[in-house]
Amino acid sequence: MSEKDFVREDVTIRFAGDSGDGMQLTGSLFTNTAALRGNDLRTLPEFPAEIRAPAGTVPGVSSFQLHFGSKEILTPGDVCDVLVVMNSAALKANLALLKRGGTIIANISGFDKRNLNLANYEDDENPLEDGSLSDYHVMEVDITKLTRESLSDSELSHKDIDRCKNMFVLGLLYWMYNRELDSTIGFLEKKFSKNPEIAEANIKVLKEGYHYGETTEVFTSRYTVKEASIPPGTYRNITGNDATVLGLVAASQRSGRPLFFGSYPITPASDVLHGLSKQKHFGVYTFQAEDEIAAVSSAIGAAFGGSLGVTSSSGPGIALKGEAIGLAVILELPLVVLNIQRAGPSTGMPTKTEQADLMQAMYGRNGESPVAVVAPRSPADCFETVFEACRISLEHMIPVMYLSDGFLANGSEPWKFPQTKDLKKIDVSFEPSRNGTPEKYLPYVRDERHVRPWAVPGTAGIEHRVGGLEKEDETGDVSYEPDNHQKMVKLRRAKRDAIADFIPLQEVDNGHEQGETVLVGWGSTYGTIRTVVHELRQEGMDISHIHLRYISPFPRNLGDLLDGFDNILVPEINDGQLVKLIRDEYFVPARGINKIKGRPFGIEELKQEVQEALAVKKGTVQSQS
Amino acid sequence: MSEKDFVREDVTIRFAGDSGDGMQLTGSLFTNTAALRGNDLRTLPEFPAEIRAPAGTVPGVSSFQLHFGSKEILTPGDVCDVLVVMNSAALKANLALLKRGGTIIANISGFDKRNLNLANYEDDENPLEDGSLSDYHVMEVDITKLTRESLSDSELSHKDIDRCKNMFVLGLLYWMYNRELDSTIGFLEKKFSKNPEIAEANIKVLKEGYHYGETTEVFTSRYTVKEASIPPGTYRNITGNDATVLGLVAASQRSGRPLFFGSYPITPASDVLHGLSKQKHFGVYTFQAEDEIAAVSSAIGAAFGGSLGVTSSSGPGIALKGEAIGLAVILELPLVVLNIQRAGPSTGMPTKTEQADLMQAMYGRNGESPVAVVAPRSPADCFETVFEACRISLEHMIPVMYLSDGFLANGSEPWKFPQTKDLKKIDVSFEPSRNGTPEKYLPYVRDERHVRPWAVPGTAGIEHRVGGLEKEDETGDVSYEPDNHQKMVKLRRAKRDAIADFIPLQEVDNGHEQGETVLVGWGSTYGTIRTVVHELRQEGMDISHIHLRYISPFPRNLGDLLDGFDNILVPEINDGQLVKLIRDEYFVPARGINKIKGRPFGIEELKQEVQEALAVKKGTVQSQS
Amino acid sequence: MALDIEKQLDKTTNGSSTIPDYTGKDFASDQDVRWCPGCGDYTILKQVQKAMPEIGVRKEDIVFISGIGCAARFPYYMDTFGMHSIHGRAPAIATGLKTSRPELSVWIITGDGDSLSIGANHFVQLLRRNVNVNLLLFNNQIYGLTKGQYSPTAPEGSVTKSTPYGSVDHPFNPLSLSLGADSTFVARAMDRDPRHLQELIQRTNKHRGTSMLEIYQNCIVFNDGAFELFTDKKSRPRETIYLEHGEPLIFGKEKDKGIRLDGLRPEIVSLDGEVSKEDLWIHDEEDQTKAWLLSRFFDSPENEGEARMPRPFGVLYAVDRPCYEEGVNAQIEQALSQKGEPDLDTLLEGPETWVVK
Amino acid sequence: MALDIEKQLDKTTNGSSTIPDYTGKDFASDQDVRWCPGCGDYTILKQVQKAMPEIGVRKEDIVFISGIGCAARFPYYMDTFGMHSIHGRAPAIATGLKTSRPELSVWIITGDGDSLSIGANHFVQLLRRNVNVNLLLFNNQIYGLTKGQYSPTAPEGSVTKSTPYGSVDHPFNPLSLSLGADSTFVARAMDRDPRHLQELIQRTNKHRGTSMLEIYQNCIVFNDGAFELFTDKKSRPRETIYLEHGEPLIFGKEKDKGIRLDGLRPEIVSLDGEVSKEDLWIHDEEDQTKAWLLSRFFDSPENEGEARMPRPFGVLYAVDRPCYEEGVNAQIEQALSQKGEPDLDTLLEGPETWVVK
Ligand SMILES: Cc1ncc(C[n+]2csc(CCOP(=O)(O)OP(=O)(O)O)c2C)c(N)n1
Ligand SMILES: Cc1ncc(C[n+]2csc(CCOP(=O)(O)OP(=O)(O)O)c2C)c(N)n1
Ligand code: SF4
Ligand code: SF4
Ligand SMILES: [Mg+2]
Ligand SMILES: [Mg+2]
Repeated sequence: MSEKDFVREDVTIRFAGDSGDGMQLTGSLFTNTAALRGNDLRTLPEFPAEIRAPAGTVPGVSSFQLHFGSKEILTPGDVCDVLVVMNSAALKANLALLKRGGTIIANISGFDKRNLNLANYEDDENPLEDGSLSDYHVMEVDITKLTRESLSDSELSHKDIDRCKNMFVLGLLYWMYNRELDSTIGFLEKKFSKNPEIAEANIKVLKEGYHYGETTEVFTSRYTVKEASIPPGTYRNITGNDATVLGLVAASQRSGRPLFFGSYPITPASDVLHGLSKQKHFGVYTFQAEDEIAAVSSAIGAAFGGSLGVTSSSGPGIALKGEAIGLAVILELPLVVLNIQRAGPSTGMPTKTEQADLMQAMYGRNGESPVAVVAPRSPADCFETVFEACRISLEHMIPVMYLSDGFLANGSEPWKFPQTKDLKKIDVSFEPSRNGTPEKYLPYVRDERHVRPWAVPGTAGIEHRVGGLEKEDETGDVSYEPDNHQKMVKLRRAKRDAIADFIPLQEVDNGHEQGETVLVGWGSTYGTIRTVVHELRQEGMDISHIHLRYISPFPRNLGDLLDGFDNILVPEINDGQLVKLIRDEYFVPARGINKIKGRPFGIEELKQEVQEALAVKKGTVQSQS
Repeated sequence: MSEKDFVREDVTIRFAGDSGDGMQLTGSLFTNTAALRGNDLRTLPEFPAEIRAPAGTVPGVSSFQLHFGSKEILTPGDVCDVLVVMNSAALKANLALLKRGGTIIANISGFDKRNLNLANYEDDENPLEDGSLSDYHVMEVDITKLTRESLSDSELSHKDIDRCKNMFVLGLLYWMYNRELDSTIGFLEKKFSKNPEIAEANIKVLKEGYHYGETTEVFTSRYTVKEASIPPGTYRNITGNDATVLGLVAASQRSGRPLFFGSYPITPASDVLHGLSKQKHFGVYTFQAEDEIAAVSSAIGAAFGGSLGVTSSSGPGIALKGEAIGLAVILELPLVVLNIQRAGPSTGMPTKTEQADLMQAMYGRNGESPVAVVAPRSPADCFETVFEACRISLEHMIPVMYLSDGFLANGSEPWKFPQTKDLKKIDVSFEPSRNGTPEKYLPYVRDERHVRPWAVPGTAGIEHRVGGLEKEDETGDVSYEPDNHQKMVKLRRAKRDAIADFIPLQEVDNGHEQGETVLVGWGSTYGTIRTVVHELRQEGMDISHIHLRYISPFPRNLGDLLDGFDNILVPEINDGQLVKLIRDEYFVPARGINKIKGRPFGIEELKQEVQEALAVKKGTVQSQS
Repeated sequence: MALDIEKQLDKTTNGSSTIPDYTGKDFASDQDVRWCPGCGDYTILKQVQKAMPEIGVRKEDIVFISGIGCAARFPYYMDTFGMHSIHGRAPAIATGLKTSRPELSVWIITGDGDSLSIGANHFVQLLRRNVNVNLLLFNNQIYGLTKGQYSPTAPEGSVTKSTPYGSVDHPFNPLSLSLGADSTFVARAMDRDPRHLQELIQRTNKHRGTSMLEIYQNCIVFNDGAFELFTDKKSRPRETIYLEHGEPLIFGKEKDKGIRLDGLRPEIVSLDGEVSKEDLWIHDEEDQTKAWLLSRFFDSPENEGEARMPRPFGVLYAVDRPCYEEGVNAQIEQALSQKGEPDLDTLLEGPETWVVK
Repeated sequence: MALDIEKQLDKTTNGSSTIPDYTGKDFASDQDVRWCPGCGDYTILKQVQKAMPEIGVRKEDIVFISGIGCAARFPYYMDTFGMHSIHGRAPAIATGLKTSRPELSVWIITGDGDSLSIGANHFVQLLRRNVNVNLLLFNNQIYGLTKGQYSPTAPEGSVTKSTPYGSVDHPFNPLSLSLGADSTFVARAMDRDPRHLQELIQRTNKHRGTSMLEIYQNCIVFNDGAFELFTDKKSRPRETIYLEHGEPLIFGKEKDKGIRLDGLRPEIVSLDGEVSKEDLWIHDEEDQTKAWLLSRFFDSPENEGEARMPRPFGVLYAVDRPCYEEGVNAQIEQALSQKGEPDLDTLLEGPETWVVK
């Protein structure tokens, strides 16, 4: 048969089906194959909202999106080229994400009456038949039937046989994208080593799927996505929350401080607790507290004892921690607070992403209580950023807020993971014991960075008391003395600001050090902004990209960098927060570009916003009101 | 005997003694007499820190400062002209607050060995004898002895006799300042009507004190402070916390909504709870909750039921309320949150004042959760401002943060109190019942101000569910739909911003509508800033004063006003908070003047800071960093 | 003044004051129910909806308040007033509502994490204050909504997402905790016995004061079978005992086992004629000591041996004590009658004034 | 890894591992004590300082953690490590410290508001987890530091700053609440009986697990005489009973009264020969039911009548149960022995990698 072969620079495939259809596995297997083939890629799973909805219904749909290519891939893709739907609910839930002219691979047995009803289609409405999909390239395959046929002479139960459906799809797609089956076969053999007939069945169906593409007329085109030019090295795939877990363990190892992790479950932060609770052999303490207040308090107690005290939550839980974080600020103990942000306000949309907790991180406490704030830019970057959070906290005896979000938490990318030896050493030392010295021990004497010593229980001769009341400079005794209070407030701030001397200068991610326009971003918008700037530059626009990891304090050179641009645009997934900090700190007419839809910017979306923003005369919109 | 009589424009007297010496009473009696005589005045009591310290010691000292005059009096005075000390601890604790050349009236029996030791003076160090007070005009009186003598033939116990000491001082001061004794005598007769001999004794000693001034050589000068030109009317004296209590009751009465007050005690907010718990006959519910979270939650529950829900606390307690306030934001229920600020961070200095919770009020919650923020400027102004807080909250279905502080809470001033009929009517109406109507009730349909109806239980036909999850526009059903979320975020903000159309335009408190320099203040700094601007203008400086009651949203015309000045200076008792909001909102190079000493600006202090700030070239300090 | 809201509500449209004769369906809202198929919450919802017509209160006077959790979605499915609030705070919200609106019928829906973890403080304070609300505690010994971490009622050694090596916390005994907090009504039911559940919902509603009804609820996805021992036909007769006020403690397939008190020590006896019903422990809902002993019938299912006590279901304890909101409103009435109609002007004027001319 | 901190601490300067022979004075810090003259806190401080040399722990290994309140100022006055933290959170802070540093002797100092109002959740969770710390609850039935509002232990009708008409809340019974929370050690003492207090501080320290010692403490300024009935020489013999393990329950001026159990009902009998000591209730610290009954000896002082039970002082309940921090550290050791020395590189590498050339 004649078939056309096309080359594509990048492709986005979205696997969608019922929670039971194994789409997450299918997606990750394709991901691994693509990775092994040397593609760059990004993935984003989308689970049904917190609780499991009835099979076949729209709320029950689970999807996995993979964007892979021969060029640099920085986002899971706004829209997909290929949409695999195992049932009609999956189509309904995902059609909007398929680009016009895109391909739909539909499992027709998922479009029978029962399934159509479950998906709330009108009686005798069937999208496969009523032409409503005319804008798309629809390929109907009776995957269920074909799977059963291929396993007709197997001993397996119907349930087990149907479980193999997803391998058929995978095989089919491997054919479409010219992939080898071996790594997947290897995986299946390993996974089902206990019961080989299951392995066999899956492998058989996988191959059937591949041959089906080859032999049937239905599929006439194949696509090749060449390997990307990725820096050589050993890679693994990793999600943001997993990278956070590894970063914390690494920081504990490199600092020699046991990790004490006090947390209370909350979406989308819980996986960090789950991940760390498996690392006990690294001496990791995980404490599932009764609430967020106890969680952060236990971490403070552990930090007082000399551990690396970490607590994690998401927006609403962080709101509850404010008072205790203030205690850590005045005690001047190390404390790392992870906020895996989600859409707010209040309970908001727990499974949706947002960047709207930055102001809370900066100011969500009573009184003047300065903390450091850092934010990761990609799933893999969570590792280095949380490591930095720990380093700053331990070396500067200050609480550090780490702002990840749901998009990073569950998204994944290839990671050229480091070797232990390449990791910075975090140097912490305890106040030594001092017996016999008559004079009073002074726990609040500072070094040139304004940092006080870490004086832990068990150390003879330095017994002392700390507390939430204002303390006298040096002695740490309670003091209501007016000038002392002002001095201490300034000192705590100076200590925070001095961190700027111990973090890298800000680099321009892409574009010139100065010019017409700069996009200043933070956190999970990195991939989108980078892509947009890249494309706009190719279109000849004078635009640069600055992406902040360190938000409090800002890098020393940020002000000068910003002064080098006429237009400063700040895209955020919130109603304008970083832009406020920048306008206030540097008195530059930065303007916000804001989407608050519980999901990342689309590339086209942001591109347009930037163009519109630049169309408006600057001066006219200097006021944010 | 010859005596000189001087006229003074204003005088500041500080009464200081042991907690047991009745200095608070003495001070308030002089206050009333001065008020009756038509002086303008301000007072500020200073109690020992939270718990009662041993008698005779410095921590046990209690003071009361009164500033009265024939001119406009706006502060209790930075330093005092006359310092009354009943014992040596009182002198030690207060000398710093006496102006050079000021008068000390010392009760010498409070300077015996025992008392000097209790006050931690070195052995045989006695300030009355070692010439260390040579810069002051010291008048030694053996008040204890004289009091006992004058009551030598009374039946009273020694304890009761010594209790009259303070009346001797009062009498003496009445002589010095040419005051009549009658109102005080009247008060004593009323207060001790139950046991006349006590009344008699106090009155006798009061007169003795007066005569002592007349007859002895020691006191040669008397002072007259003429009456001030105060708007005619009926006045009373009131503290900030009392005014807050009255304002809440008034708002409840004028809105017809029962007041439900959920609170957990904390310094310096507790008196509001105490005051309201006496107003049960106004249908006021006071609920002392188990913690601040329960306190605000109970108020939300009551508001859902149709009451005026109010909660109060101070900094650390407000930090705990953040999550629940966010719930009220998304539910769009009325809620008034009182923050009687104190010095932070953390527990900080509970008995000291500060303005450092403004950013927490604006941003201390997860997600985008806009609230309204108002702040009173003086003890009496607490009444009108908290009334406004209730009006805005009830009429706009939004949480309102009210930022008072310790300085206002305990300070007092004469108040030309309003008549009920002069008070605005707060108009609230509930969604009416609607039986039989088939179509779904829509609790989140809005009026032109973006305000949704108050639909309370007990109303037939409008049963509905609300919650902390994002809600669909109009229906209020749970929605994760991206565009809906953005719409709702914008709507909640628009509703907050629209309040600007229902508050007065900003007035310039003093000075021209435009010019060289403006001081922009908020809250308890009013008196000081007004005095400073007044004096600087007299010295010929082109300077104006804008004082904000409405901080979120700002009055519509604030931006234009600010544009009219070359220098915008923002004095605050914090490390710079309102200044951030202004720089961000209006993109004007506002600069902060900040003291963080747990006490108000001194007038001279602020004057200097202003002059120094103006000496610096503007541009050079545009960056806050 | 509480009532004054009532006055303002235009009740006329309700026509006569008689309660419409509702059916369970009238209490189903228009929202589709979103629990996992087979979740125990469904039966509980059904029974509560079924119970509503019986309690003789108008729809509009009923309010369901919940915190956060699977259980806490409950109010969305009831066609009454409702609030799906924040995690753990429902008791505090309900206290504010009930105190200011005592005429309403207020129900709290909460899970074992919501009420015994983050909300445990509000939970015990509510019980001690004895606010007249009904609290239904859906105990599934797991955090369902957040996908399966152990909860404060999970048995020691529970292997969950957050405890791969097994939990080491000793769990709460919710009924003992309630008694320790001076609760006036303590009862237990289970999703798998709807008839009995229905009965207890009625009892819960009738009790004046905070009624604490623990409901064993199966989380089919993250903790399936947690209560199988008590719900499974085979084991159930031996492992459960149903309490009836004034009746002897009898259980077993053939109702052949009884419980007798030897001093303070309960013991299982077989009713083979040797011992007669008269010798048995007679259930007395008003005896707090007995209620305490019953709450301690809590051996972990694993613990075998014939001495093992069956798990009690029904009302362990029910006594009358003044309710918080009654006391508060009484004080307001009292103040009114003592001080008479309040006059704002007098209040504003205060104790002492002077006139400036 | 917990111990690894120990290793890092340069203990050598301590010389030999023997404990220096301290006196009470060695535990007084340089801060002047700032309670009201006559406050019950002074005696408690004195007894705790006196107790320290007995417990056989080095100063530097002792940590006092408190919340906020008058009582909570306590750590400032102890020359050990200490933290005056935030209101109600001491138990959570102590849990973090003790879990990660099990070798330390950790003491929690808290008030009735701190632990039973804002901190009640952490309080009950601590008891259930049975973290091996000592908790001293200074109960003065008032909020002292904030100048006199009623607390959750204040009797109904308390007239205070926040309840001019008298409180309407039913108070907690702290010992019943503790038992309800599955506490393993429940005891009561009072400031006015220093000898007995000293004894109980020692017991508290010896118990493995969370030791809950309630101490009746007189707030002379805002709630003077709250416990007079139990401290006043005249009424004390009749109104108090001191518990001794294995001893019969006897009280009264002439030790002429005893308590007997009639089934579940305790009754007061006079030891006039009629009844002999053998018939009396023998105190058994390990009997939870008896402990519960004793915790219910809680009649309000007003309640007259000879049936009134005396208030028990001493150890009501003390049993052994695994401690939370032991379990946690055991799992860490176990994981280490199972998985062997952790290798960060293996962890970073993860399950699957590929090489790009
Ligand atoms: C302040 C806060 N913390 C944590 C969460 C996350 N969370 C939601 S429900 C829940 C526990 C649910 O368990 P349970 O109360 O037993 O209810 P179930 O889901 O089992 O019915 C948690 C931890 C939250 N929503 N808010
Ligand atoms: C978060 C917070 N809320 C409230 C307060 C105010 N506060 C301090 S101590 C206290 C209660 C003290 O009572 P208790 O715990 O019984 O201690 P006591 O003073 O009686 O010894 C309160 C309400 C605070 N400091 N922090
Ligand atoms: S997770 Fe468990 S409790 Fe939640 S809905 Fe599903 S089955 Fe029910
Ligand atoms: S207020 Fe009461 S508890 Fe506090 S120190 Fe004074 S007497 Fe002691
Ligand atoms: Mg649960
Ligand atoms: Mg107390």
